[in-house]
Amino acid sequence: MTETPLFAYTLRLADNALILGHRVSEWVGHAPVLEEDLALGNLALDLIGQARSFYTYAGEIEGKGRDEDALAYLRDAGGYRNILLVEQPNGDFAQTIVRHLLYSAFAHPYFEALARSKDETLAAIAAKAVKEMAYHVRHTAEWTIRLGDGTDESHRRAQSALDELWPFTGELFETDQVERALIDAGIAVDPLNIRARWSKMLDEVFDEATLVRPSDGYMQSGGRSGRHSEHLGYVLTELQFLQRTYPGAKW
Amino acid sequence: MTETPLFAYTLRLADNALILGHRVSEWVGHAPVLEEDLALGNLALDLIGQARSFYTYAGEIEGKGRDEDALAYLRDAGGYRNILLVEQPNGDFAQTIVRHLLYSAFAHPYFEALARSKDETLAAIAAKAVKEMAYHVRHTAEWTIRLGDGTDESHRRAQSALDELWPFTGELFETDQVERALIDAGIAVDPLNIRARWSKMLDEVFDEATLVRPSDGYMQSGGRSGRHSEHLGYVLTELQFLQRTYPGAKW
Amino acid sequence: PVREARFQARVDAEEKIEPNDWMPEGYRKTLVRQIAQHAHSEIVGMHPEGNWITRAPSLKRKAALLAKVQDEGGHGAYLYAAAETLGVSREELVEQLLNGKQKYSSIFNYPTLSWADMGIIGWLVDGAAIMNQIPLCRCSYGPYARAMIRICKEESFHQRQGYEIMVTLCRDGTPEQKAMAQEALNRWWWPVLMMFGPSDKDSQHTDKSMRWKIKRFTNDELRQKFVDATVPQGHYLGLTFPDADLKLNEETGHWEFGEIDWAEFKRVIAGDGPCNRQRMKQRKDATENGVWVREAALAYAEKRKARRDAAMRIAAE
Amino acid sequence: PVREARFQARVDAEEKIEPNDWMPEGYRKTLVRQIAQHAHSEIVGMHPEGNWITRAPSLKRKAALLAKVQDEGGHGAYLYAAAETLGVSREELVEQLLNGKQKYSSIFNYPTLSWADMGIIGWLVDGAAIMNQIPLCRCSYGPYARAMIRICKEESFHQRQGYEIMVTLCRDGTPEQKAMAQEALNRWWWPVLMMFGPSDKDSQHTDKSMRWKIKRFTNDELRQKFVDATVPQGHYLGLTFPDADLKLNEETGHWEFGEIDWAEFKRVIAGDGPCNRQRMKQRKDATENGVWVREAALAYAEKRKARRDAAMRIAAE
Repeated sequence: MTETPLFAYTLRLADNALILGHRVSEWVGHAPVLEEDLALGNLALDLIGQARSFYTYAGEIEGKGRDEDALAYLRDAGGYRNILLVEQPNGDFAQTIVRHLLYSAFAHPYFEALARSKDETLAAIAAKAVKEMAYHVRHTAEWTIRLGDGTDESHRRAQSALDELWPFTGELFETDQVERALIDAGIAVDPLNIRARWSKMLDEVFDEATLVRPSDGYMQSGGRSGRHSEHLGYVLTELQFLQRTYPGAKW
Repeated sequence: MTETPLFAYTLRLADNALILGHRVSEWVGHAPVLEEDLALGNLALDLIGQARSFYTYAGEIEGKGRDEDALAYLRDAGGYRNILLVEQPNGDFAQTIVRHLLYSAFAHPYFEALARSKDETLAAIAAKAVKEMAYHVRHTAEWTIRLGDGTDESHRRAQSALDELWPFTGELFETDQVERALIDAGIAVDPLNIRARWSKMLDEVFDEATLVRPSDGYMQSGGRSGRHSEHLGYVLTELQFLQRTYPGAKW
Repeated sequence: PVREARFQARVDAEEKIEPNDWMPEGYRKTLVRQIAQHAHSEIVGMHPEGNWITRAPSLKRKAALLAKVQDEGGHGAYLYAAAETLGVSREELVEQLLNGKQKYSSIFNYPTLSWADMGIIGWLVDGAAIMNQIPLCRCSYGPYARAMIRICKEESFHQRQGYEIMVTLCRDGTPEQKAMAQEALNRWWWPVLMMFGPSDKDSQHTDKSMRWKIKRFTNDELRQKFVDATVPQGHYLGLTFPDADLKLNEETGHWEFGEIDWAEFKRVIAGDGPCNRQRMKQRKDATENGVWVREAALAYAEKRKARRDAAMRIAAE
Repeated sequence: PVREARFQARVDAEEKIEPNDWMPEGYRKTLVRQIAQHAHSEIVGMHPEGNWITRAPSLKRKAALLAKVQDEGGHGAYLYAAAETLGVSREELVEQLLNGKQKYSSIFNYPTLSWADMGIIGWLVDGAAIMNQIPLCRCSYGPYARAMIRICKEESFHQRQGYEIMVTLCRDGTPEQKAMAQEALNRWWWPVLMMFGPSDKDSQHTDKSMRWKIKRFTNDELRQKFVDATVPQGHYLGLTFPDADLKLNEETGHWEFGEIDWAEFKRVIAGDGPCNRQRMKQRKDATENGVWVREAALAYAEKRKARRDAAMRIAAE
C-alpha cells in the first residue's frame, strides 16, 4: 500500500461528498415541489464543492499530478472509499431526505471538529463545510418532521426509509488504522466523539416526527475498503461516461 | 463520407438488433411472470445474435479490422444508426410488448425478403433471422391481444403504449440514398414492399386485441443519421462501461 | 374608456403599472399568458440540461450545470410569483401547462444529445432568450419588469458560460470535440432562430403588445439582432452555420440568412417535436410523484397551526 | 408403520418414489422445503448475475450471461413444477419466499461488484451447487431426481463458462483484470464454502434426509470434495485463496482449510447479509409490477374460454 493515511483519509471525505452530491443532483428537475428542485440543487452543490476541495487536496498530498477530475473520474468502483449510506438509491423523497438527515447530522458536528484539525487545509475546508451542513441538517430535519407527522402515507414512507437506511449508519462511526493514526496526531476526527450529539439530534427529530428510531442491529459496512453495494457501479457508469469515452480530452 | 453503402446498411441492421436486444435484456429477472423472464430472454438472445452476425459482416466489409465488439462498444451515440423505435425505454410490460410487435412485424417479412438478397452473407444472416422473428411476432402478438382484450387496465396501458410508439413506426419505411442504391442492386430490401403486409398483420392483431390503430400523423425520425432520442446515451453508458473503462482489455 | 385612456397615458409615459392599479382585461390576459409561458419555459427548460447533470465531464462543469439548472427553477419561481400578482395561482398555471392549454418555449422540445449541447444551449438558446428578454426589463408591468431584470443578469452569466464551453470544445478541443460542437450547432441553429416566433407578417400578438409596452421590438427585429451578434461568435469558434444562404450584407451591415422552415415550427408547437411527449411526461411524473409529499406538507402545516391555535387559546385563558 | 416400512424398503432398494405413491408426511415436507428453497435460489439467483447483463464487456459474453440467467429462470420453473407434484402451487411457494417463510441460498445475498464476479459465480458458486446437486440426481423422489439431472447438465456448462472467464482474466488479462479476479475471489471464497451448510455437528436435517436418500453426503464431506477440486484450479489461475490455513495434507491428499465464520453464516441467513433486503425488494417489485399483467392474462383466458364455450353451444344446437 503506497497511499499515505492522509491521502486515504482525504479521499474518503471527498468520495462521501461526491457520491451523495451526485445522488441528490439526480433529483433536480424531478422534485415534488419547485422549491425542492432549488433546495436539493443547493445541497448537491454544497457537496460537490466540498468534494472538489477534498479531491484537490488529496491530489496535492499524493503528489502524482492527479487533480480533482482524475480522482473523481478515473477510479472504478473498487477504488471508491465512500460509505455505503451515501450510494444508496434515491428511492422516494422520504428516502432521499432521511438518507441526507442521517449523513448531515453526522457531518455537521464532524466538520465542526475537523475545523480544529492540525492539518490546516482540512481545517479550512471543514470550516466552510460546517455552515453548509448546518443548513443540510435543518432542511432535512424539517422535512423529516413534515413527512413523519404529515399524512399516514408520508409517515409510513418516512418510517420505512428510516428502517431501510439505519443499518448503514454504523459505518459513520467506524475507524480503522488509517484513521486511528491521524486521530492520534490531531489531524482526523474521532467519530465516536460525535456519536452522542448525532444520536441526540436524531432523537429530537424522530420524536417530533413521530418516527420510531430503529434498534441498532447488525450494521452494514465495506465502503471504506472499496466493498460497495451494487448501486455504486451504476452511478459511475454515468458519472464517468465522457471522461472514459474521450480519454485525455479537456472539457 | 468514407463508409460504403453496404457497410452503412449492414451497420443499421446490426444497431437495430443490438439496441432492441439490449432493451429487452433489461427485463430478465424482472418480468411479470417467470415464463416471461425466459421468453424475453429468448427474444433478447435472438436479437443479440443477429447483431453479432451483422456487426461481424460490417467489420469485414469495412476491412479496417473492427470486429463486432469494436463496432458495438466503441461508437458514441451519434455514431449509432438504429431507428428511434428500438431505443425507446421499456416502460411497462405493455410498452415493451407493443414496441416489439411493431418492430418484429416489420422485421419478419423484411428478413424474408432479405434472405433473397444478392449479397449472400446478408441473405444467410436474414434466413436464420426469419425463423426467429416469426416467433417474436407470434409471442408479442399473443401478448398484445391478451393485454388489449384483458382487463380495463391492461387495455388502457396497451392502447397508451400503441399511441406513444406509433409515431416511431414511420422510420421503419424510410429509405435514403444509401439504401436506394442497394435496393436497386438487389442487395437491400425496399421496405415499402413490406408495408402492406406489416399493416395487415397489425390490423389483425389490433382487431383481436380491441385496440384502435392510431392515425398516421407526423412520424419521428433521425436515428439513421445519428440523431437519436435522449434515451440512447444512457443505454450506451452501461453497454460500453467496461470497454471504455479498461481500454484494450480482452474479456 | 376614460380609465383606459388614463392607463394608456401612464404606459406611454413609461410609468410602471403595479398589481393594484386598474388595467384593461386584455392587458392582464396578455401578461398572464406571456408570463406563464415564460415561467413554464424555465421549468420545462430544466429537463434538456438536467439530462447531462449526472454525465457532466468534470466536477467544475457539473457544479456549473447544476447551478444553472437550479437558476432556471428559480426563474420559474419568480415568474410564477409575478403571474400571481395578476390573480392566478401557480397551481392553476401548472395545471394549464400539464393539460396543454398553456405553452412553453418550443426549443425545449429538442433533445440534448451530447455535451456540446450544454454549450450550445448556453450560447444560443440563452443568447436568444436574452435578446427577447432585455426589452422586457422595461416592460410596462412592474412585477414582470423587475423579475426580468434579475433573470437577465443570470441569463447573461449562463450565456457566457455556454460560450466558454464552446470555446473549450472548438478552440482547445480534440477533433472529436470539435466535431461534437459542429454537430450540435447543426441541430440547434434553426430551432434557435425559431425562438423569436413567427415572422412579423404572421405574428398575432405584436400590435397590442407594442402599444402596451409589453413588447418593444418585433420578432424579426430581434431575430436579426441575434443573428448579427451570433454569427461572428460562431466564426470565431471555427464553426460553420448550417445555412448556405448566410452572408453579410456589406451595405446594411446585417447578416442575411435563409428561409426558416415554418412548417417545422408549427409542427413542433402543435406537439410533434422530438421531445414534446417526453417533456410533458417528465413534468407530469414529477407532479404526480410529488402528490403525497405536498399532501404531507399541507397536513403537517394544518396540524401545526391547530396546535399553535390551541396553545394560544390556553395561554389566553 | 407398515406403509412406512414398505416405503423405506423401496427407498433402500433405490426405487424412485413417484407423486402418486404413498410417502411419509415428513418426507413430503422435507422435499417441499428443499425443492422450494432450491427453486427460490434459482429465481433470486437471477439478480446478482442479471446485474451485469447490461454491462457485459463483449457481445459474446453478454449473450452467454443472458442465456445463463435465463437458464436459472428455467431451473426455477422445473423445480417449481417438481414441487407442485407434491401438492403445493407455485403461487403458494412464491408467497412464502416473499413473506420470508421459505429461504433461498444465502450466497445470493452477496453483491456482484465487478465483471470478475461473473467468472467467480460460474466457477465457484455453480461449482459448489453442482457438488451439492450431483448426488440429488439419485434422490429417491423421482420428479426431483429427474429435474436435477437436467439442471446439473446445464450447471456444469455454466461452471466451465465461469472458469473460462477466470482464465481470460487471470492468464490472458491485464494486471488490472488479474487484480479484479483476485479481489472477487477474496470476497466470494468464504461465502461459497458456507453454501454447503452448517458443519455436520450442527446440521439439523441430515440424518433423516440421508435415510430417505434425499441427501447422500454430509455437508462437510461435500465441502471437502469441493475444496479439493477447486484449490488446484485457483492455483492454475495464479490466484491466492484468502485463507492462511489452507494447505495440502500430503497424507490424506485433502486440502485443509481454516475455520469458517459461522457467525457470518447465521447472520446472513437471518437477514443481515449485504443484499438480503435488496434481493427481496427485487422479487417483490417484479411480482407487484406484474400484477396487472397476470390479471390481464387471466381475464383474457376466461373471456376466451367463455367465447369458445358459447361457440360450442351454438354449434351443438
